[in-house]
Amino acid sequence: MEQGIITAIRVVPLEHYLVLCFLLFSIGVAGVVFRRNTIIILMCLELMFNSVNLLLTAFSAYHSDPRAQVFVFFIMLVAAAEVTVGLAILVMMKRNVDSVDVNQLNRLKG
Amino acid sequence: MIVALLLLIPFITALALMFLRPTQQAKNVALISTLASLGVVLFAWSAYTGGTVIHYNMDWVPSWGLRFVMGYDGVGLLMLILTAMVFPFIIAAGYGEKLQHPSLVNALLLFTQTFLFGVFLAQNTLLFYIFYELSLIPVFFFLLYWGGEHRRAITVKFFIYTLLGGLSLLFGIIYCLGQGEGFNGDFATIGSLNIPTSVQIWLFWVLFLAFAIKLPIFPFHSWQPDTYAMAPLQGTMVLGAVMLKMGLYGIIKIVLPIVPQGVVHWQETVILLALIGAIYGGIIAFRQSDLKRLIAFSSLSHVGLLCAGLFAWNSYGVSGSLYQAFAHALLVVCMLYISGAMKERVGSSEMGAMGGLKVRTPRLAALFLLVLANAVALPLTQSFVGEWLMFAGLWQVNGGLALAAVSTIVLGAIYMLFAYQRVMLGPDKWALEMTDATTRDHFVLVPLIAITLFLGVYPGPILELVDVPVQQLLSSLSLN
Amino acid sequence: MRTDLLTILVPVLPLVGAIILASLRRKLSANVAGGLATALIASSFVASVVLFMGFEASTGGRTVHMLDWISVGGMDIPLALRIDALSLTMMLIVTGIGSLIHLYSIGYMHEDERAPTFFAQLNLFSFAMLMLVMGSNFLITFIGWEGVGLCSYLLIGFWYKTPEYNYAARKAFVMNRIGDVGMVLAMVLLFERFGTLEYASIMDMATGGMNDPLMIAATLFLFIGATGKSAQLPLFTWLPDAMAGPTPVSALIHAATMVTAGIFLIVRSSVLFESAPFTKDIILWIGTATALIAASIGLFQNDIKKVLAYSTVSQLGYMFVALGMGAYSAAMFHVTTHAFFKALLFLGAGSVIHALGGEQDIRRMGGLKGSIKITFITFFVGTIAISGLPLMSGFFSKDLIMAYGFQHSPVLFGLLLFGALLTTFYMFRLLFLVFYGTYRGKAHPHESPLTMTIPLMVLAVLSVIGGLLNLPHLFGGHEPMKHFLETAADAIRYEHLGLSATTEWTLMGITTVLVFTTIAMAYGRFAKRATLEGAEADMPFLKRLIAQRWRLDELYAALFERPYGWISAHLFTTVERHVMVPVMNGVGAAALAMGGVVRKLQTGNTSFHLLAMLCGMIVFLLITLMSN
Amino acid sequence: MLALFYLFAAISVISALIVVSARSPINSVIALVVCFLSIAGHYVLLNAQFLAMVHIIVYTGAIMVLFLFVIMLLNLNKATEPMKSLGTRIAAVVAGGLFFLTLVAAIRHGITVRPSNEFDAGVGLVRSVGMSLFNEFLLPFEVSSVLFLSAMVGVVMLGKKEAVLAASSAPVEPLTAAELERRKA
Repeated sequence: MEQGIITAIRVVPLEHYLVLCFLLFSIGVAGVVFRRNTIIILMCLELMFNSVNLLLTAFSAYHSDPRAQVFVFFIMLVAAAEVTVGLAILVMMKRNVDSVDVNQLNRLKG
Repeated sequence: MIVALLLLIPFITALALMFLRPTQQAKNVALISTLASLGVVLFAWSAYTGGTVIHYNMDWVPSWGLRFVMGYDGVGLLMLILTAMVFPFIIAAGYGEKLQHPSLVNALLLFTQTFLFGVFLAQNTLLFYIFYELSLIPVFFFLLYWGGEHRRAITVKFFIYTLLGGLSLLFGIIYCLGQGEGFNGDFATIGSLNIPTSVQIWLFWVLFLAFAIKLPIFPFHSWQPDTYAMAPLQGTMVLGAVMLKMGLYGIIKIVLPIVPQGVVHWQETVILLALIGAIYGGIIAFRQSDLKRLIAFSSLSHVGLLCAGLFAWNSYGVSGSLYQAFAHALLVVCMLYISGAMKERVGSSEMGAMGGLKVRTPRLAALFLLVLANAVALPLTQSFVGEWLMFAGLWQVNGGLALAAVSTIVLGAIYMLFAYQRVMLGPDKWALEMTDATTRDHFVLVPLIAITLFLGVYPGPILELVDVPVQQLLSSLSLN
Repeated sequence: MRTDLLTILVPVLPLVGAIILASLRRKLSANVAGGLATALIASSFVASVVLFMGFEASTGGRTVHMLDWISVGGMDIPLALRIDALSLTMMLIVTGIGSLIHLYSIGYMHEDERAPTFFAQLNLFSFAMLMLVMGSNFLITFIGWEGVGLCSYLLIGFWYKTPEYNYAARKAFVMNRIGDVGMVLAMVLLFERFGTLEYASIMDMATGGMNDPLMIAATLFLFIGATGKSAQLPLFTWLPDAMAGPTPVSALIHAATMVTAGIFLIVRSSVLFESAPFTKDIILWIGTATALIAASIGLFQNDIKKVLAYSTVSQLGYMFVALGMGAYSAAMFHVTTHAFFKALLFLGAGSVIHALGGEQDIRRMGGLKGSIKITFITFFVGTIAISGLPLMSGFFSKDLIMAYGFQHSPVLFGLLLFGALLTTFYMFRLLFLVFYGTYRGKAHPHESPLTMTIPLMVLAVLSVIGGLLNLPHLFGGHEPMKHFLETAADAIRYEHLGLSATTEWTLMGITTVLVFTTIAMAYGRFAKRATLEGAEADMPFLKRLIAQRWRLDELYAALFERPYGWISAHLFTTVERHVMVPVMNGVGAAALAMGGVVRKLQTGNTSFHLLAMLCGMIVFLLITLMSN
Repeated sequence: MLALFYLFAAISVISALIVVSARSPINSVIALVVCFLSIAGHYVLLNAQFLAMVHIIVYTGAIMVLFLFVIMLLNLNKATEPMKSLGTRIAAVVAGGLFFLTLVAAIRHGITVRPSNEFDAGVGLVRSVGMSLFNEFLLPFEVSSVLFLSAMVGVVMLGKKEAVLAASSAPVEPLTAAELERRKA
C-alpha cells in the first residue's frame, strides 16, 4: 500500500491537482457571491481554505518539502480561530437583527 | 548628533506636553525646548565650514534603493537657522493668547517644528516629501480646533488645496524615481537625472505646483488670505514665517536640479506670475480693513517678489531671494505679533476700530514703526539687502520685469503707511487706560528688530552661508 | 587714521544722538534734549570744518572704508564714506545749517511735550543726510536717500493727531518712493553696466560714448529719483503739503538740505549726464517749467509757509535748469546760497508764527515790523537775498544761472527772468503783508527768545555775504567754489561761461531794473493794505486756476489716488472674491463631486463589494497573464 | 491510482457544488463534510498522513460540528433564505467561471512544475512534519496558542456583551415588530 501511495504521487500529474484546487476555489468564490445566507458564506470560505491547503500539500509532496505541510497546519489553526469568531458574530447578528441575511449588513453604505 | 538633537528635542517635548498636559508650565517648557533647538542650530552654524554635512546615511527601503540621508548644506542651514530663530518668538507670542489647552497648542507647534527641521534636514527627495506633508498635519489640527470664524470650511479648503499640490509633487517624484537608472532621489545625485527636455517642460509644473501653492504664487494664492485671517496668531506665524519657506527651499532643492530645462523654459512665465502676484497683493493690501488680512496680502506681495528673484536664477537673484526669505520670516512674525498686541488691547484686528493708539501706546508705536521700516525695505534693514539683490538679479533677466519688481516698493509704502496711520495715528479717541508695550512685547519685538537691523547693516554672515551653495547650484545648471 | 576716525564721526555723532534721545525720550526735558542734539550736530560741524581745513583739494578725494556691506557673487558693495570737495561742501551746509536749526528748535519746541522725540528725529535726519552726501557709492547714498525720506515722513507727521498732517506725511513719502523706483533702477542699470557702484570707479569708466541708450536710460532714471526728492514736476505737490511739519523741519529738510539731494546726486554723477545730452535737455525744460509754475502758484498763497514752499520748488527748478545746461557749479552755488536764505526765511516765518501763537495765515498778520524787530530785519535780508538784489548772495547765484541761460538761448533767459520777477513779487508781497500795513490779527506778538534769533542773525549775515563763496571774475573774484568743486566732479572743468563782460553787465542791469520795478509794484499793491482780496470764486478763470495751484492736487487725486483706491477695493471684491476664491473652491468642489460619484458605488451591500473585489482580482490576474 | 484520484476529485467537486446550491443549510453542512472527507482522501493519496488525520479531526470533527450546533441553536435549518436576484446569481456564476478560467489559463502558459530530483515520499509522515514544526516553527506554533486565546476571549466577549446589555434593561423582552422594521431599514 505504501508503495502504491508513493507511486500515486508520481502517477497523478501536478496539473491535475492545480485544476482541481482552482475548481474548488472558484466554486467557493462563486458561492460567496451567490448566497445571502451568512452561514453558507462562511462554509464557502472554509471550502476555499481547503482548496488552498490541498494545493499547498500537493506542492509539498512534489517538492519533498515538509515545511509547506506545516503551513497547512497553521492555516488550519487560523481557520479554526476564524470560524469561531465568525460564528460568534453570526450569533450576534441573529440576535440583533433576527436574520442571517448578509444584505442586512449594509451599514458600510457611503 | 545635531540632526538627532534637532529632531528629538522638539519631538520629545511635544510628546511630553501631549501626554503630561502641564497646563501651567506648558508655555515655559515649549519655550525652553525651542531655545535649546536654537542653541543646537547656532552651534551647528558655528561649526559649519562649508559643503554638505551628512549626519546619517543608511538604507531605508533597500528594494527601491532609497536611503535615509539627513544633513544640511548652506541653504539648508539657513533655513534651519530661520526655523530655530523664529520659533521661540512664536511660542512667546502665545503667552498673550488665551487659547484652551495650552499644552496641546504648544505640543502641536513643537511637532510642526520637528517636521520643519525634518524638511530642511532631509537629503532625499522622498524623505523631504514625507516631512513636507507631515508638517501640515499639526497645523491642520491647530487651525481646525483653535481657529476663528468659519475655521472648519477654511481649514479644509486650505488642506485640500495644499494636498492637491502635494499629490502632484508626489507624482512627479515617483515619476523621477522611475526614470533614471540608479537614481534613488538623493539630493547628492539628483543633478545626474537626465530627463528629455520635452518631458521637463510638463514635469516642471507637476513639481512646481506644490511649491507654487505653498508659497503661494499668484493664481494659486487664494487659500492664503482667509487662512491667515482665520488662523490663531501663532498658526499664522508658523504658516507665514516658516512653512512658506519650504516652498522656496523645495524649488531650489528639487525643481531646479530635476528639471533645469523646464525651469529655463518657464522662467519668464513664473517671474511674470510672481510679479503679478506681488503687485496684485500690494494693491489689494491697501484697502484691507483687517490687519491680519492686510498682512496676508502684503505677504503675498513679498513672496511674489521672493519667487521672482529666485527665478532670475543668477547669483544675485537667488542669494537675494534666500536672504529675503530670512528677512521675511522675521518680518512676518513681527507684524503678526503687533497685530496680536493691538488686538489684545482693542479687542479686534479691524483697523476701523483702531486709530490714535500712539497716544496710549507710544512704545508700541515706535516698535511698529521700526518693523514698518523693515517692511518697506528701507536701507540698513534686512529686507533692503534682499530686495536690492533681487532687483539686480531680475534686471539681468529682463528690464521690464525689473521695473515691475521695483514698482512694488511704492505699493509697499502706500499700504504700510496707510495701515500705520489707521492703527496708530490720528486723534486720541480712547477713554480707557491702555497698557503700553509690556515686557513680553519687548521680549519678542526688540530682539527681532535688533536682528533685522544688525543683518541690515552687516549681512555678511548670512550671505556667506548661501553664496557658495548658490554658486555651485548655478554652475551645475549651466553645465546642463 | 585720525582723519578716518573723524570722517566716520561726522555721521555717527548725530546717529548716536538719535539713539540716545529716542531711548531716553521720556526722561529728558525739552531743553536738555535740545542741547544734547545741538551739541552733537555742532560737533559734527566742527569735525567737518576740521576735515575741510585738512583737505587738500588737489588729491581729489579719499575713501574711508568702514565695513563690508553687501558682498555676494560678483557684487562687492562696502559701507564706505567719501571725502571730496563735493561731499565736504554738502557736509558743511548740512551740519552748519543743521546746527543753527537745532539751536533754533530749542526755542521753538520748548513747549512741546514730545520735544525729545523731535530732536531724536532731527538728529536721525542729520545722520541720514550726511550718509547721503558722504556715501562713496550709490547704495550708501541710497541709504541716506531713503533715510531722509523716512525722517521727512516722521517730521511732517510729527503732530500725528491731525489726520491732514498724516496724509501730508504719507503723500511725501509715497511720492519720494515713486522717485526712488527710478533711483533703484538707475543703480541696477549702472551696476549691470559697470559692475560696481563706487562713484570714483564709475566716473573713471564712464567717459566717452555719447548718447549711449543705456546711459540715457540710467540718467533718466536718476533724474526721476531726483524729481521725487527735489520736488520737480510732476512730483512736486508733496512739498507744499509737507509744511504741515514744525517750521524748523521745513527749514532744514524742505528748504535747505533734503530737497537739494537730487541736485547733489546729479552733480555727483555729472560725468554720466555729460554723456547723455538728451537727458540734460529734459532736465532743463522740466526745471524751467517747475520754476515758473511754482512761482506762479506762490503769487496767490495766503499761508506764510506755503508761499515759502512754492518759492523753494521754484528755486529748485532754477537749480535743475543749471544742471540741464551743464552748469553744475552754478547749481551747487545756488544750492548753497539758497540754503542760507531759504533757511533764514523759514526760520523767520517760524519766528513770526511763534510770535503770533501759531498763526500762519498772512491775511491775519500785518504791521509786525515794529513788534518783532530782529525777525523783521532778518526776514527782510532774506527777502532781498532771494529776490536777487545786487550784491546779495542770491544775486550772484541766480545771475550766474541766468547768464548760462542766456548763453543757452535768449528765450530761456526770458523765461528765467520772468520767473525771477515772479519770485521778487511774491516775496515782497509776503514781506509787505506780514510786516507792513496794519495788524489784522488778534494775538499779541512777542519777539522770540535768543536761541531763535541767533540763528536768524547768523543766517542773515551768511545770506548777505554768501556770494563771496563764488565771486565771479566780473566782480574781481575768481570763482573759488567752482575751482574747489572741480576737484570732485570733472564735468565742472568744462563749464564755461563765454559771454562778454558787456553782455553780462547788460543782463545784470536789465534784471536789476526790472526787479526794482517789481518791488515798487508790490509795495504799491500790498504795503498799505488793511484787507486782502476776497474769495477765489470772484477771480477770473486763469487767476483762479493758479490760485488753486493749477488744480494739480485735484488732478492727481482724480488720476491716481481715487482710481488706485477703487482698483484696490475692486480687485478684492471682484477679482479675488469672485474669480480667485471660486477657482480655489472649484478644486474642493471637484473633489466633492468626484466623491459623490464614487460614493454611489459604496452601496454597503456585502455581496456587491465581494463581486467587485472578485472582478478586480480577475482583472489583475488577466493583466499579469497578458504581460507574460 | 489515477482512478482513485478522479474518484475523490469528482466527489469533492460535486459535494462542493451541493454546498453552494443546497437550499437548506443542513444539507450544505452535510455536503461540506463529504467534501472535506474527500479532501482527506487526497491527502492520503499525497502521503500526507499527518495532515489527513488533523484535517479530519479539526475540520470534520470540530469545525463542522460547530457549524451544525450554530444552525441548530439559531434554528436555521428551514430553507427560508430569500434568493438573490437573477442578475446577481448569473453574475456570480459567470465571475466564478471566469476566475477559474483565468487561473487555468495562467498555469497553461505560466507555471511548469517539475518534481524534485531528490524525491522523498516520507515528507508527509508525522515524523518529518513534526521535526519541521518543532524545530523550525516552534515559535509560531507557540504563538498560535495566543491566537487561540485571543479568539476565545473575543468570542466570549461577543457572546457576553448582549447579556450585559440585556441585564441592564431589566425584563428581557423580545424585539417588537416595529423595532425590527426600524433596524432592518
